[in-house]
Amino acid sequence: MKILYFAWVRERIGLEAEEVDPPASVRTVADLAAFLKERGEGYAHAFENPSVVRAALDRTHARPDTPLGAAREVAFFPPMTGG
Amino acid sequence: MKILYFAWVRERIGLEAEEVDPPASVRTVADLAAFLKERGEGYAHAFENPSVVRAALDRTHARPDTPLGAAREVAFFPPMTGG
Amino acid sequence: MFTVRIQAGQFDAAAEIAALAQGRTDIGAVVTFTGLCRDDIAPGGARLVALTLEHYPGMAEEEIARLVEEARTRWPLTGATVIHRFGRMIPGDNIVLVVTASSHRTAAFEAAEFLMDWLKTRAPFWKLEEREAARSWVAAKDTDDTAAGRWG
Amino acid sequence: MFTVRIQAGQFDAAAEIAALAQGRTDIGAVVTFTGLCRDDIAPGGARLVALTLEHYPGMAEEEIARLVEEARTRWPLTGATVIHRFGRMIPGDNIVLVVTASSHRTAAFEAAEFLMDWLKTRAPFWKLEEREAARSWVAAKDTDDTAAGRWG
Repeated sequence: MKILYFAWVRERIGLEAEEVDPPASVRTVADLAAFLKERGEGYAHAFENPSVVRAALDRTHARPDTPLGAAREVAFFPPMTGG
Repeated sequence: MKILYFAWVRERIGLEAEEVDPPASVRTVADLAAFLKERGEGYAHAFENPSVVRAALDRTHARPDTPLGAAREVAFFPPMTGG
Repeated sequence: MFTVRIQAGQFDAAAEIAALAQGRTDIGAVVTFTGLCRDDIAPGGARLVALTLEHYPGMAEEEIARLVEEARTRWPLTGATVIHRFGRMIPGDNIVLVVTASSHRTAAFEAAEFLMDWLKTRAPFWKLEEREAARSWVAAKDTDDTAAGRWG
Repeated sequence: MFTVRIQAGQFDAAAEIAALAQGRTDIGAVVTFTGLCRDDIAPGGARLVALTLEHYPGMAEEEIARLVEEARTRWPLTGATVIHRFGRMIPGDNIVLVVTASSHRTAAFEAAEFLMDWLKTRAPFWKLEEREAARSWVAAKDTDDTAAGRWG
């Protein structure tokens, strides 16, 4: 599974993208965020307040309880500030 | 007092503008419209339904009961269709 | 900058946006509304050939300037431009342009809508339609009065 | 014509209006919204030097295209163009353009506001501010969520 990070999530983790193979127990977006949070200091900082981190599955907005299903690309990012 | 006519009010009366000296009994916009209506066939046609004829006094919108006061320029016209 | 112009000639929306924004860095949002002569077809099937816009010279400028002043009391605008053409227009021609600039988008949108709603009902302009087989004065629309009325 | 572009370069609002209207006579109203980089000053007094817009390539186009499709189901649009820039902007630079065209003005205004409200909250863009004495990510605004929420 390809994971992308944007804006300050990217800066805190120090990566734009990585390949991750989470265990079968990781079923939802929130599960994946909790799994990633344990990977190190930068991740812990990025996900310290999971409620302000948004996610997209295969380029479509997702909610914390959205099942990962067969998603090939998952992105984590702060609330958007475009426009 | 200078009277101006626009759009189909102008077409029915056959004049763009004229000088009129109404009697002292003509005090309001509605009085003036009623006075003009008696001036001939075109006027009668223009003012046949006074509720659809709008007026301005010295280039400011007026209502039928607005006193003419010292107005020097009075205009009569249909509801506006600009924009 | 606040500008009202009544003119026979075409206008250029881009030039008007540029004139409002030039040399300024405090504008966050610019909204433009362009009203065009539309090739509509009457219920009887008569196609529009042209619109001729008659106006009340002097009052047209003054009334629109009053509407712009009213908009300025309601929204924090950094600028506004209103241009209304008169004369004969064919389908596809520009008729009216409203440009509003503000530091925030909601003010710019609301002020542009306010100006258009009131222009329709208060600016002394009248459209004469020429159709393939008829010519008649455009009746004012109840929906325009309703749209203007919502500004209270 | 319905167009979505994500680009680094400047855009030209007039050219986009012309592209939507060219050769057509069924358009009565064109609304544009231009969002600019504004020279604001933080509460601490630090002046904005630049904004850098980061985006999610691919998703940005797809998400905005979904918003345009949603707008088309709600309003009878004859065309719409959305352009969003990415990269580094200085005060006075254009950032986003929305153009909507319809036969009627209310549809054009409402669709442009709808697109801007949802762009702010759903399009995957993030602004990094550089200020005279600091740099920090712009926090999303509650007012943007509220504005988007009114479309239900």
